[in-house]
Amino acid sequence: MLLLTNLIGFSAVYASWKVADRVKEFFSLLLILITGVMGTFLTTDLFIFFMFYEVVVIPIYLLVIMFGSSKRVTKEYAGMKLTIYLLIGSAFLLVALVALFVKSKAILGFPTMDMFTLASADFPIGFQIFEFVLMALGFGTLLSMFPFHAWSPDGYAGAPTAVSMIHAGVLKKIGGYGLIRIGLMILPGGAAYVAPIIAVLALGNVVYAAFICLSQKDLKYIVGYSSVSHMGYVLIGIAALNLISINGAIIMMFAHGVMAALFFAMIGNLYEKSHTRNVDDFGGLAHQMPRLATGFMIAGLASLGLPGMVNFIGEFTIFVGAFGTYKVLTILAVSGIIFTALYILRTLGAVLFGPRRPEWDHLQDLKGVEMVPLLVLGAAILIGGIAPFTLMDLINLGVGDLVAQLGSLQIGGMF
Amino acid sequence: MIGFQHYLLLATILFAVGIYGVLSKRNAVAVLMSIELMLNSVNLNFVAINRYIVTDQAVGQLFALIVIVVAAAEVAVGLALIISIFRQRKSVSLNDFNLLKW
Amino acid sequence: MSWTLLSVEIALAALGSVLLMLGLLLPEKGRRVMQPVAVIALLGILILGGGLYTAQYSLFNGNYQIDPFGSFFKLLFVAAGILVILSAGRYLERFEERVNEFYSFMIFALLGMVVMASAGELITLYIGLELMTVSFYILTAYLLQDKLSAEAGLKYLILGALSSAILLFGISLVYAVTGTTVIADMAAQFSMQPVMIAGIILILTGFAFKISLVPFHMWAPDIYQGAPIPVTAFLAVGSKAAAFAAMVRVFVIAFPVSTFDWPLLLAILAAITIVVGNLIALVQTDIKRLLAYSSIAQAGYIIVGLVAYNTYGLKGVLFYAMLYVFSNMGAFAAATIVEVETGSTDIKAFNGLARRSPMVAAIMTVCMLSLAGIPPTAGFVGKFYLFSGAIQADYLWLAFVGLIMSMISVYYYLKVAKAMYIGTNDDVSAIKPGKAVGAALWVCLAGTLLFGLYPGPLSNLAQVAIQIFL
Amino acid sequence: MFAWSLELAWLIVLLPFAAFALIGLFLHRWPRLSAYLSILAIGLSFGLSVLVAAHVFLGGMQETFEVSMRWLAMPGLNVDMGLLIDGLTAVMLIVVTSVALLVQIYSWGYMHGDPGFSSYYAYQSVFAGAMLGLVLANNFGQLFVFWELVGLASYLLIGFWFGRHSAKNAAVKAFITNRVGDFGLLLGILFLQIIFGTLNFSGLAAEVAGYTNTAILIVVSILLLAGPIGKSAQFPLHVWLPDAMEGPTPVSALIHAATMVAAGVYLIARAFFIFSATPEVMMLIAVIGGFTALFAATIALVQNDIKRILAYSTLSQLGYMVMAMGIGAMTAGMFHLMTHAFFKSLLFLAAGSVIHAIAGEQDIWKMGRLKDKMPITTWTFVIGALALAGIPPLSGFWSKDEILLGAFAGGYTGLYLLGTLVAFMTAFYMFRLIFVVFFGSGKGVEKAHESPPVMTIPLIILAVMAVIAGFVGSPLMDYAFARFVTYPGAVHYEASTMVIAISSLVAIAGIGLAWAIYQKEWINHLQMRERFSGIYTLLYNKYYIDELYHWLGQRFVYGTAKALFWFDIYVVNGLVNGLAALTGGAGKVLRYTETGQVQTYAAYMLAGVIVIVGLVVLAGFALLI
Repeated sequence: MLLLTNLIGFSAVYASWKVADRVKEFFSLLLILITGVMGTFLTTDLFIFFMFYEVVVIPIYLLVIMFGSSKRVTKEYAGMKLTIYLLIGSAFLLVALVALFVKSKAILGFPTMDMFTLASADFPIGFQIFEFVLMALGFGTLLSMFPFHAWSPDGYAGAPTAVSMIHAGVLKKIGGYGLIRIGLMILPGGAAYVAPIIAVLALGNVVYAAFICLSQKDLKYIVGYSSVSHMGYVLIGIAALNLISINGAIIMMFAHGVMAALFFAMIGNLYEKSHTRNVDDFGGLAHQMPRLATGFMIAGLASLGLPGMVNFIGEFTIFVGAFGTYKVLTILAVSGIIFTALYILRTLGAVLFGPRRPEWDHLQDLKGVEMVPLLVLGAAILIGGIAPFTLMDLINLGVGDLVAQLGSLQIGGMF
Repeated sequence: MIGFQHYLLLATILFAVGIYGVLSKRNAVAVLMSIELMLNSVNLNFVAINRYIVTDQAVGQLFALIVIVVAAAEVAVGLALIISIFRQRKSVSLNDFNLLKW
Repeated sequence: MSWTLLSVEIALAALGSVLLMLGLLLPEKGRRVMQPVAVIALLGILILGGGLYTAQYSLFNGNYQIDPFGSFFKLLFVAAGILVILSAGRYLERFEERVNEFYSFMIFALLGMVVMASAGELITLYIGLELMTVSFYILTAYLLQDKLSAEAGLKYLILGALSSAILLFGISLVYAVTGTTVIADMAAQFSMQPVMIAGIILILTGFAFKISLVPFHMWAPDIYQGAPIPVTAFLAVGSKAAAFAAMVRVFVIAFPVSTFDWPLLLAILAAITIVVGNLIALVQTDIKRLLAYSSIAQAGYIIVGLVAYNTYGLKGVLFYAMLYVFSNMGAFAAATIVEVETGSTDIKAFNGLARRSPMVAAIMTVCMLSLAGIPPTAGFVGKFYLFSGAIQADYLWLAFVGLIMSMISVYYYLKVAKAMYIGTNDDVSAIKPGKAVGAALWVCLAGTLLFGLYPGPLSNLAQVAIQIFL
Repeated sequence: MFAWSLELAWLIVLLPFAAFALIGLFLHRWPRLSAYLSILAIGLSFGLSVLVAAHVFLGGMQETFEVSMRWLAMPGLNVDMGLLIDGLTAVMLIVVTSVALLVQIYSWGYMHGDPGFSSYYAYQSVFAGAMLGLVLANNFGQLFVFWELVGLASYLLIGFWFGRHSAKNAAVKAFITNRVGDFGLLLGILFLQIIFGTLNFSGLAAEVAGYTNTAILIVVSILLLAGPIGKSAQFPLHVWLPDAMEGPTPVSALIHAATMVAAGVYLIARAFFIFSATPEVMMLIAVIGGFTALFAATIALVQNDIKRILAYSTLSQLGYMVMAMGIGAMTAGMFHLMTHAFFKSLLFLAAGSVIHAIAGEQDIWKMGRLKDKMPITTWTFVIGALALAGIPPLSGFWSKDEILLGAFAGGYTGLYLLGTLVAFMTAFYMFRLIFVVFFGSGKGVEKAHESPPVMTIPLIILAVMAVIAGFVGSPLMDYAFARFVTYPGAVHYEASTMVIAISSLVAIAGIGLAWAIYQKEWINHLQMRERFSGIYTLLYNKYYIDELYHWLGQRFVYGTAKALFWFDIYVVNGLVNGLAALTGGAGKVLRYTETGQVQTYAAYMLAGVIVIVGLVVLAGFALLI
């Protein structure tokens, strides 16, 4: 996850090379953002985890309202919606964490917020369920779990490129990370009870959002809803509660992070030059901007889960894992690959291909520092996809701890 | 025989009358006077309690004195304020003082 | 008995008198020295109070308690006083020749608070309260030429006096049942009678008025809006904290929970307060009024700590009251600067502040976020303590209400931030706050962030202070 | 014999990919260099394939050769990347590499001067690599990976002239249609993984043999079958293939005639152990194949676009192969796959030569009498057509005959008759094409010219292959093909003179009819068209299947999309905004409690006191009771 943050943070900075107005504020807020995200992934203390997580919300708000763009909704609205939505989600989370903290005193004899200590505690099942529901709400909101996803498309559409990149790329993943690290590790029993519900909602994500993508015209909305859709896979992976699927969810988070960041970087670049994001305004851009087209293609193909891209590894692993747990749900979720392909290819086709349109002849292709996001993120997508074993080694290091916890799942679970 | 209960009742009635005054009088000075009435009902209470319940010390009477002093200070400030406002607006009706709202 | 134990109170009284006389003696121009004099003297008193922090004595047969709990609040009040005086800055120029009295009234109000925090007996408490309140009546109406200020003063006076009367009536009823007004002795004499309960409820009402719990909050917005900003700040921070100090002491020590479940009552009031305060704040357009409603909501949060009635909760009350000083003072100081500069307290006056003075805007934002309880500011840690306490005391629903409303409150805090960062203003000249105000702002920022990132020391102080209740 | 070549077999896959990477990263500014590199890579792959095949066939290798390395490993799930070499693989290797090599050489001429020359070769390399990876795969995971990559290459190449709307749309259509099939394939693979815990072919073969739950197997086979139906363009997922002709013609030759579309057939052959376990599914396969063969042939009868005719012919022949699989004649199907690869790519390349010569025109009625101007193209095309029509002793004759024999001798009389009918139609429409384009009475096209040697030489080579490739499986060479490409329990039928005679006659009859109508014009085809205008329109419009899909897509997919978007905006978002509005509204209402009247405030306070007292009293009563 840290690797992901660094990759995307690095690229995001380059993607915003052209911010001219109020540069100082922009980059200081951006750095706060990145720091917050890093802190979240680094800590093993829930208190600090939560703290860092919330630290990132406000800079995002300011970045959105200061540097964002207004399309279907105003940036003020988008920013406020995103902020308040996430904060209310986090309120549930905070209640959950505090309750955990208080309860740990009763169970362990001393209050603690250390994840590993808490993981060793054996909480009563009723409490676990209650806790996990709260966490699912909190993290689910962050992960844009259906139907708590409303902030996501508007937010991404309103946000400036770098923020969209970091938010979709990394911040959202805190939700998944939290569910896995905190939810599954500390509350395995609760997870087992709540997981089927999450799986159903996740299906909502996958199919529902994919359909909506089909009717979108704004590039950022398409990617916004598509990221909602992809998070459905992650959620199913988590909800399937087995090692394969969780591994898959982690890969998927990484994959989606890189992919979404690349997508947003490309869209941002295009928007900066053309001042529109409406799909219908474009056409045949591959003539004028072959490099940008390459970036779009890589991101798009990754998004639809083409083998050779890291996303495929994630999706495949999730499907294999989840299939053992939820047959029907997984079958329906797999159908998502058709709709994803449909909207991604339509979008790519509409924007990049088709006859050359002279009104875009003035657009300059990517060059210089603009290439950095493409190269870095594109390389990450391809390396992860072609040689997944490199990524797996990294993840297995982290997931190892989970194995023991998941072993106990079978007892309290519904399957 | 008039006992503690009667004093308490009287004080409560006085207090209620004071409340009525506060709520119904439109004249700021009258409202101040009503509040004085409420404070005096408390004084009555203190003195009565000192007389009937806690007889070993004169604390209650002392309290009454303190309250009288504080009330005097309050009224002094209050009247000063009312005078100054009257100079400004030529009115002491509380109905007119609603610039600050919502 | 050593008089040194009372040195803070004595020093404050002396300072108030000295400032009053100094104002008379000094020529008009020389009065400028009064601000530094007051600040330096208060700093001295702060150190004095710090030195006495761990002292624990019962004076005058328990009528007056010198203990860490009181000392904690004394430090809080004095710090708030210093910040108010620093941040008042150029605003005071409007008071013209009466500025000297302003300082001494501030100091006397401060003295009243200090007495309230240490009062071991209800009538002493009442005296402190009245000293504070009467000073505030005057301070509120200090801009006599200003219709709003005068009106606010009068309203405050009427409602304040009414609430004192109610409080006193309550005290008299409790006195009737227990036969004493010494807080420490009352629990022993406690008996569950209708009169007693009526007395408790009336006392509760009296305090609830001061800390502006719904539905006893109605005065706050009007008075906050009408009063001069420094006074509003002091009112919001000091008078409220003093009422909390007194309330915690009275309720925790005098009224055993086992016989009367006043925490539940308070929990309901707190929930209503949090909801109503935040909701109305959402639609406010005047910064002072907005902060007034915000402070109503904040009072609700602090009461959660008292509801919880356990280590976390009480610690939370103290912690929150302290951080509230810094965060709220930061916001008010910024508002003062803006009002001095633009003559308006409308949120629109903040438009473009981020360009005119990035520092002020940033500090204002941080302080606002602290009020909203967003990490890494102190507000988050404070809320964490408060709601940990509530959850531990099984008031889970209260924690939900509180936290969700606090997240909703972000909306109006960010509304101000939005005005500052993307609002446009015709006047784009840079704003340079004076040195004193700047210092106050930086102190507020430092306090807000320091207690947020490193809450340990303050938390320890609060822990020591609540030992007397455990 | 060439055992060492097996050890190097991984290079067969890797070389084209390396060429792609090099071109993509560094060489895209140097088109010639790119082309050289790409051709070199596929040439080397071809050489290695030949060695491998030589080892397998001539060296008499009986066992399969298998190596693998871990690609994706986690507890409970392992996906390997490996090589599996047996007769089946060897045949496919030869077919793929040789056709790919020839097509790439041919493309040098055909694509000359195109601005995307480098990218074209890069895509070609990707395709070759992916296809070879697919063929060499030793497990379903790897197969799926390359399966999808092949789809990608197809997408890129169909949409190569992305400036054209039609090309863009055809590419998307191809990909999406394939995705629908892949959806089933992926589910089938998931089932296999879950049930058997392995994806390895040999491992699965052992497991399936001992597996008794037929219902599950049927489900799995049907799901797996969806993949081939999509990739090999069987009904009802055939719609993409004719549209795919929007790509450059060499692409059509390589991908949409010879190799990629055969991947589906290959998959059935490879997973034959699963399909053959369930007779019901085998029947389904046979019916789908047979239906597609007939269905496509009827459409091909009336098309006017030279490439579309070939495309429908390809559909029809793929249907043949699939049918062969279904009736258990797996060997015959693979045999036909091989011969078809040669003659169909020959036909496409020759058609490409025609198109190239007359500046991109594809309507056969605008051509005519090209034989004088383009002799090589003409005669190679004729050879290809004869092979396709099944005229002895060309390759198509042998392989088609094997299939018909299988159907006849296996007792599938209906399918046999159907196959024969299709053979007749095939001969007819192919020679309709030939007579109109090459002979015919038309005025001819003035500026037509013979293509450069770089294009004609591959044609000639392929023509030779089209003639001789059939002998390896013929009785004349003692069914050499069947000895290597087979499956356990295969039944071999002795050649039947009757089948041979009937199919030959039918083919000749078809040719004759075409000659009569289009060369001699004894029967006026325009009048025929008038008379049967109903059928003609139906056929010409491909049974309106595309329109149906389009309509369904618009109605259901986009309709649902719009409806859900509406739902999202007005319900999901509406709830959010509604809650926000409610909150704000509550604030607005509540603020008016602050009337500014001080006595109202006092009244609120006292009311508060009374309510609290009331609550406590009530609570007290509750306690008392």
